Amino acid sequence: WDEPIIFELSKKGERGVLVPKAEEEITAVVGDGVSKIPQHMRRKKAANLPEISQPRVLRHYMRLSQETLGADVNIEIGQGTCTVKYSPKVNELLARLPQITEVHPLQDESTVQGILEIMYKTDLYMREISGMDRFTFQPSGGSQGILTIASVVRAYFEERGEADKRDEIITTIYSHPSDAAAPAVKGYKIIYIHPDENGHPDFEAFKTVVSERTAAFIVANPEDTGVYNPRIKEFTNLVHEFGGLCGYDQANANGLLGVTRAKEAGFDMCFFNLHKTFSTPHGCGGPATGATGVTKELEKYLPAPLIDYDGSKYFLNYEITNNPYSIGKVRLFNGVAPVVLKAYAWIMSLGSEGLYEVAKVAVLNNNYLFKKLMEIDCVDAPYIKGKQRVEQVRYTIKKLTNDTGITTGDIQRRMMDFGMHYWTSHHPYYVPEPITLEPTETPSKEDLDEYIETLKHVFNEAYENPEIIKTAPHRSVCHKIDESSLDNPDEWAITWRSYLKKSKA
Amino acid sequence: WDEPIIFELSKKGERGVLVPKAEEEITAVVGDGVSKIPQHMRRKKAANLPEISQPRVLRHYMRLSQETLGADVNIEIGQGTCTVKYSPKVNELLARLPQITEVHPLQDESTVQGILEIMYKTDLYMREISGMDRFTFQPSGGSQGILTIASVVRAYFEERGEADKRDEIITTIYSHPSDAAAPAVKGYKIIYIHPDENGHPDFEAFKTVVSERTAAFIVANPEDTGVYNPRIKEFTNLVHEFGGLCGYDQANANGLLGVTRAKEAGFDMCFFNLHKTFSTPHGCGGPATGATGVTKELEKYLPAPLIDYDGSKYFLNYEITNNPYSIGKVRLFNGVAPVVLKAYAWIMSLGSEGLYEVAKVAVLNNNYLFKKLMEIDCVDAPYIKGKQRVEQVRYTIKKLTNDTGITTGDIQRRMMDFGMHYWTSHHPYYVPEPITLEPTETPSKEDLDEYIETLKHVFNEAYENPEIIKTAPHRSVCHKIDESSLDNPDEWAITWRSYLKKSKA
Amino acid sequence: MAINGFKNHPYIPNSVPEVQEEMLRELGLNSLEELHEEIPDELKLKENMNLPKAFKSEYELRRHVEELLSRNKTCKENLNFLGAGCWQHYVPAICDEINSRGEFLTAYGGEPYNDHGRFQALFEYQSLVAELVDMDIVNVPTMDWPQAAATSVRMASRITGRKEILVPRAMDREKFLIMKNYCGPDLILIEVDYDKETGQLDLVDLKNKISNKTAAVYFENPSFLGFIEENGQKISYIAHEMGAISVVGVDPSSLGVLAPPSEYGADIICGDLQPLGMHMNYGGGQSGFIATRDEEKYVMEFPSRLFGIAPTCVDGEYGFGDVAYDRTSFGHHREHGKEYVGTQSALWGITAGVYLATMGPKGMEELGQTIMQKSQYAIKRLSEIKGIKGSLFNSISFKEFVVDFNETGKTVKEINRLLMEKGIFGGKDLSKDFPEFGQSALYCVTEIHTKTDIDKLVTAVEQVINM
Amino acid sequence: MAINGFKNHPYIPNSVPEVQEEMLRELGLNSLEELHEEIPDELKLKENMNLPKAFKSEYELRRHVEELLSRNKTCKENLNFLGAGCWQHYVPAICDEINSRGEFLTAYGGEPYNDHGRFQALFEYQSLVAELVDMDIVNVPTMDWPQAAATSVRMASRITGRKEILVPRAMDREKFLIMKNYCGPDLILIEVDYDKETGQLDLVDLKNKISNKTAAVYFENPSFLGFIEENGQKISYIAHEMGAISVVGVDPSSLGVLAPPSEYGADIICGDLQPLGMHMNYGGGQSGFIATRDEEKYVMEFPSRLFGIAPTCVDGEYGFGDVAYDRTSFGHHREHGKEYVGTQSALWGITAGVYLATMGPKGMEELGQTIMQKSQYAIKRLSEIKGIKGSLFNSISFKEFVVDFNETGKTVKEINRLLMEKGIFGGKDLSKDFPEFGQSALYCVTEIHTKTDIDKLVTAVEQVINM
Repeated sequence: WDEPIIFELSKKGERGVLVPKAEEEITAVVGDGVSKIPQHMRRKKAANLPEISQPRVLRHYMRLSQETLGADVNIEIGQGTCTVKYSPKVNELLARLPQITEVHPLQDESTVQGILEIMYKTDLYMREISGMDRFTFQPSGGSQGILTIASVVRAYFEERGEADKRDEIITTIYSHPSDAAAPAVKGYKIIYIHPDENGHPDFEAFKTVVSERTAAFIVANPEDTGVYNPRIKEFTNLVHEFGGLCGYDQANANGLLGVTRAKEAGFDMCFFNLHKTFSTPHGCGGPATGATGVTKELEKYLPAPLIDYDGSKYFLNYEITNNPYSIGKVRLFNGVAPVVLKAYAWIMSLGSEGLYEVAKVAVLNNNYLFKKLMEIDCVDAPYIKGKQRVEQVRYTIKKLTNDTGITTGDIQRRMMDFGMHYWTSHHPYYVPEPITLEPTETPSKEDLDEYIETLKHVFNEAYENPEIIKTAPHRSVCHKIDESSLDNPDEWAITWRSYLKKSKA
Repeated sequence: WDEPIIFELSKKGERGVLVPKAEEEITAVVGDGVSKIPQHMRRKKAANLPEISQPRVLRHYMRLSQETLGADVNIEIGQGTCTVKYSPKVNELLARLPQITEVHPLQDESTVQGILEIMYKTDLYMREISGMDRFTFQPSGGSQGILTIASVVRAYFEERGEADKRDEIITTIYSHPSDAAAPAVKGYKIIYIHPDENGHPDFEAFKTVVSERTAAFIVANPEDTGVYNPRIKEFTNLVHEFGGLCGYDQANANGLLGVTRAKEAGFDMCFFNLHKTFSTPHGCGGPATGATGVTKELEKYLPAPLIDYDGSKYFLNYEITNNPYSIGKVRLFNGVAPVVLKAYAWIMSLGSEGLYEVAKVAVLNNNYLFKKLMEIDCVDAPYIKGKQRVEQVRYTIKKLTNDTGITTGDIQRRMMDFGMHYWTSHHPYYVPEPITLEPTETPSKEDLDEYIETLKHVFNEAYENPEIIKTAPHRSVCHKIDESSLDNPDEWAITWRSYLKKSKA
Repeated sequence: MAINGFKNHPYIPNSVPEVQEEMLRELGLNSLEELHEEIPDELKLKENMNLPKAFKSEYELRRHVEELLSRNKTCKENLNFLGAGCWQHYVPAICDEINSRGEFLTAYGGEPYNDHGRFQALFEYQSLVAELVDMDIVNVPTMDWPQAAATSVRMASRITGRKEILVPRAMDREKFLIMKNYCGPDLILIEVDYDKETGQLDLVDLKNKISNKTAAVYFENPSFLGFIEENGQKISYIAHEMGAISVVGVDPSSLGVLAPPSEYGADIICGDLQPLGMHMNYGGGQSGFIATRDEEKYVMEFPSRLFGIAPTCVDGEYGFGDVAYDRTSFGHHREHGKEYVGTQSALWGITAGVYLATMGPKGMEELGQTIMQKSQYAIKRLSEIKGIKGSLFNSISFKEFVVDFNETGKTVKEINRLLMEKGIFGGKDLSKDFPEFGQSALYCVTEIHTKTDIDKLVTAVEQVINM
Repeated sequence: MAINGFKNHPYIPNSVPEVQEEMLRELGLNSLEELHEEIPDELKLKENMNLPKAFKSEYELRRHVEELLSRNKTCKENLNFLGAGCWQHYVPAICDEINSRGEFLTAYGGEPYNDHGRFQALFEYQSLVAELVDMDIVNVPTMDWPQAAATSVRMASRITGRKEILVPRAMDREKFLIMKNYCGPDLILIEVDYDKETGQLDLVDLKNKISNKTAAVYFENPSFLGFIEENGQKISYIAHEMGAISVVGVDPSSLGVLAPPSEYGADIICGDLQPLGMHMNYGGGQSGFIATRDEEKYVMEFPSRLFGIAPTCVDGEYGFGDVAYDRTSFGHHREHGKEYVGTQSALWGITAGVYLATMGPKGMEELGQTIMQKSQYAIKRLSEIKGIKGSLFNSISFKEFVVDFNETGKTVKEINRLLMEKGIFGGKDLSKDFPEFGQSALYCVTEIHTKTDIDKLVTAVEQVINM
């Protein structure tokens, strides 16, 4: 498809859908309704929205959807750290029932017992999976989960009168950028721990920074490298010795389900991205849920309400958090209920044995991929040589770049020609010319092999026909983009109206 | 995508979905259930179905769907006679409600009042649209509608004791092939009327064949050429004079809604394809409905039951057809209810003014396209030069073939490279090198212009770069097919197992 | 009086008056009324048709239809035991996902290039059903099972040049009527009696009625009354002895556990795909299939489209196309082709393919076993009720069975009315079609019924017969 | 004790034991237990987690969840007048069609090449909302309106270098708490009182509280209590005079008839997309947007992703990409970027785009008008009931309004309970958050309410207050 921008489809007079009008009897009673708007508050010129018939709007978005490489159509391996797995269709059907879509969040509790039970039970399951004592589903993304954790940290120390003193949060460079950025919003100074030669957070360096100023240690484990820090308990113990709290970034806990838990590793808090580990679809980037769990001691700081059961009915509990130190609220109402519903259905379709199988197969798939890729001459992966990774690996193709000048970004574009995702890394690139791959439990061995063969083919091209890579993509939806305008205020165009102004100028 | 055949995806042990098992208590009572099957009636070897995980099955069919050019993604002009128009999404949502999908056809009438009312009302509307007196929705396709008409014809003459004598049915060469083929199944001899120089069925020829042997005249008007026969009343009158019946093929009535009706033209019966004129989606070729209407006199011959209303409730009426001459039944239960529901919703979204607008715009679009294409040197359309067509036109590009050797079949393949449908004609090709185009009311002027420009471009290629057309398609899902095996019993392969056998041999 | 149109309608881009004027100008016309000039005035309507006013918004339309549909009671809110040609099975979510994809939903008659996916999906459906029935040829689906059966026996008639068709007396009356209408006037259906004890086809009567005029013997497995027809091999043998063709109708949901008819001599197999992933849809989910061996004499008698796989000019690439297109009425021969072809139920074919690919061999086997266990359990429990025979016949049932209420002194009609008040849809009343059974009903139990559901039925039946 | 896995699970292709063995062999391992060797034994679980048994079939799972959900009562079966941040509007079918397309539903972080469609759809959403609010910059959506408002005032704080934010006292308490948590500890929210008669922001109080420490004045239109804030221009003027930024929160469903805040001085506009095509989803349909002028100082303060259009190496082809990526926490600066970015609610952004493209200018205008007429009608009819004031304030309402029940002698809680028995969900009880109103409730009337619905409410209210 060579689909225009939607404004280019506009034809004066066309309608996409008709809107109900007030009945004549109503008009007879109240008039046209809009004359009562104070003149200066009335819209003078209709919004410059396009005018398009319904079949054309549909065709436009159908085509755009076909130009989007969702997990439903694609072998998802190339989105390391994102845990893009199969989102079962039955869960979608359930989440589209009017008993969830047509429910208002402020309805009386007696009219929402179904969804409250689902949220309550999911809380119980999350507790078992993590060892924490209470979850909130308000945070509607992983980063908001981290913000919630950072907010709880602050509340905890406010109650203790230590909020001003405890102004540091420690994380690692291979944890997610939001583990630093979200606490920074809450006013924390961020201290990074770099890896030691094995890729583990450097414990010696850690010891030098943990202090009475440490509010919390927030970390992923395994980190983006797929390396698990086996000494994690020593880290959390040390923080606790100094009176700090420990928050576990389990956005991606896919390799650990039923194998190990936040509690045993000494964490006071953790969060799970239901849209990663628990299979709810990513929706191009949300809506989502960063289910956040805490120990009993920290429960009172959570945003209200929590969901509870009194033996006969489920209810919104405002009591537990009814104290001046509760963080109040992080998102309207009680989060994204359909996402919780889908995660509930997923758990119920797997049980503890299935979750364990998920973790084992995710790790099996990853180590299989790891082994096969390491057999390729130009691929390497820093740290713990010869040992296992958990659910993902950050590779480097520095050798290929040195040999050919082709960068990981070039390879990325070329992979699109084969309909494959391929992700490099968060910035900055601590690992040079990185690739981050995470197969999850969804691909079959054949899928893994196909992905490996494609990578090999492209690496080979880099040596034998580098031009085809430099000018890639050739068979994707569009060709190589000139990104120069995107950082130039005089040229960037974030909306069509802005594009028209600037391209005319 | 380069998607394998589904059997190639099989991996022993994989499951796509789990099936409920009998509870242990049941097994305790009845055992394994299958041991009771007489040994020789028990399946010995599991069916050789593929074993595939759910995500892979989904990915497979998602990809195949993307390789299918439905009306939702495509400008539908090139499927003349098929009336491929917009199928509103709201109607789909309605038809997916459990109040229709989860209803059994043998439920007590009191539990299906909703769908009965919809079917009854749709019958009333069809009566108004056609002038007939009663419709049945049992026929589940246009051809089954014709079969129903032919069956009614036979029943009518059986009651009159004339069944043996009345053994001829007259149709025209530009009516749908089923207008001949379905009556032939009912034992009728088919007599064709050819067009006169204007493309109208030749009245002089007609007069010579109508006789006491004429059971019925079954015809489309306009025919595939888009030419309307203005003397139609003379034709039907003549048949009536000889005691025959007249059946109107209104599968495609899109250009006539609210403009003219079967009744006024003297027909005793007609049928509408709800999946054409009334917008229900074609579903790759059904399920569908060929709503068949008859005059009061013929009502008693219809298949049972009819749907009626007694003033307080809707019910299945078996009385009217409770006579030895009723044709009994043509399809299980009462046809394809969701299709009737969608047609009902479509009518209710348009009303009489909307249906009239549909017809007028369909004819406007067609005549606009007609005029623009006739301006192209190599395009012609036989018959009534300079006059209007109704909803479609059968063109010829004989000149182009003479000039370049490129046939309409070649052009068809090349059009696929531009993501466009293009249909030639039913067989045999009475019009040489035919193209049959029907824009309906759905395309905008821009869509029509785009289609015209694409045709022009390809015609131009035929003169300037014929090779690219002969070897087309180049950018479609697959390349030019070697069709030679398809008519060879030693090579054709209608199933994968058969393909494996023959390709090994 | 003038006729009005509906301007600026969302479904009709060119209902915008300014655009219409522009296009009319291009045609040299002044108004829409000047279109249709070929239609004589006396045939033209002079005013708008008398139809209800259109809803002026999608919202109002939807609310209206939803309100109407809310008057239907579903088999989800109620407990349903109706079968008899339309069966309540579980439809995996993936089936609905695929058949509601706009591309499949709105495709029609494209060519093997732009509709490659449609061709492949239907070719795969053919291939999957072929494995289930163990035959090499399967057609693009017909309307329903009766249509498939009617065409099957017409095929047999053309192959043998004979005109008589033997069918079981114990078959669905609706199906019989459809076949009768479709086969008439030239083919004659002759009914073969059943054994009163077992319900099985009466082989003596069969032998009496078969002759060298017999084109085909048609029978079903499981039978309409639900039991396994055990004499398939014998029936086929009798047919073949007389030069007739053995046509077997089959419920595909049984084929995970029952032998495919090809193992007991069937030459043509037909049946309904509805159990394979189609909702009941008030009868809108039916879809018939026909299967034969890969022999030219059979293949050339199919009226249906048959999609075949074929090479393309690129090595190793698959293409698809119509096999022996000219057999069909779409070919050059029109009414001299085989019967006729047209829009039938392709989307259900694709869906059945998705279903079979998802279920796999193991799923179909388990399905069959579950159904047999649950229906046997229901028969057993119902039989425990005084006055009720859980199964009228002593043959083994698959998923349906005839419950004999004669000794309760109540009619099935009464019983069903009382059950309905308890939220249960009882089995199909057989008293009209099979008066010889007295008050009996055809019950259907599938994998969707839990033990609790069956127990609920049993309790309710016990209550209502004692009311 | 060993931990068991779930073999041959449909969601996990490689749960097939034979495949696992093959892959383990490749790794030189003997069993799955040998994976996770990097995790110390003392951290490992020794037995299966204590969770309910998995459902052994999709059917049982579905039946279970449907049974649970059936305990919810919907706003379709009942008549709903709750709004207060989540509103019941009509969702055109096309919105659901597009956002349930598997490709959009399951896409995530692809690049502008393979996810060209995602980028374009979100760029178009930005562009469409931009027209509605008449601004040049709109972001990829945030979680909800409060998040958008919180980020807007943080942007204002960074731009001005100031720390105080003025907000209306008459705002949603939930929103206030979210903003407070997000802005703390460094930003302070200061509440500005409202006029007791009109509910409008008290300009005197505003002038008293504004100072050169004020980073932003935040207000809403329509206000949380539903009326049109008429002094937008004056408020912005007061803010600008003091060097503060004017931030306006807006309900986009009003913008077909109300002036966009950019016309009365707003520098940053924020709001919720939920009215534009999202179902209520028990609160799961929220999605926040932020809009500004195209000035570098604003653009560079967005934490969100901003998709821009860009040329490709093929002439005339559109490509897309991230504008000023390095501002975000995904860029090189991490916590020194602007706040943070992550998964928020992109699918609702795409949906809002579909909604606006479908509605068009005319649709949005009619929507606004219909809502105003219907809500005015409801106010008028309610006011006719003795003891009830249809609107506590004498300002003009858009779709919500405060109904004053004080003179009925009944609490809102009682009234709502009685209404619920009649199948009506009454408005949000304001007695806790706005004790000064006594027994008042916030009612919401939209285009989905027919005259009959409103009349039904009026009749029911009259009945219950006299019970």
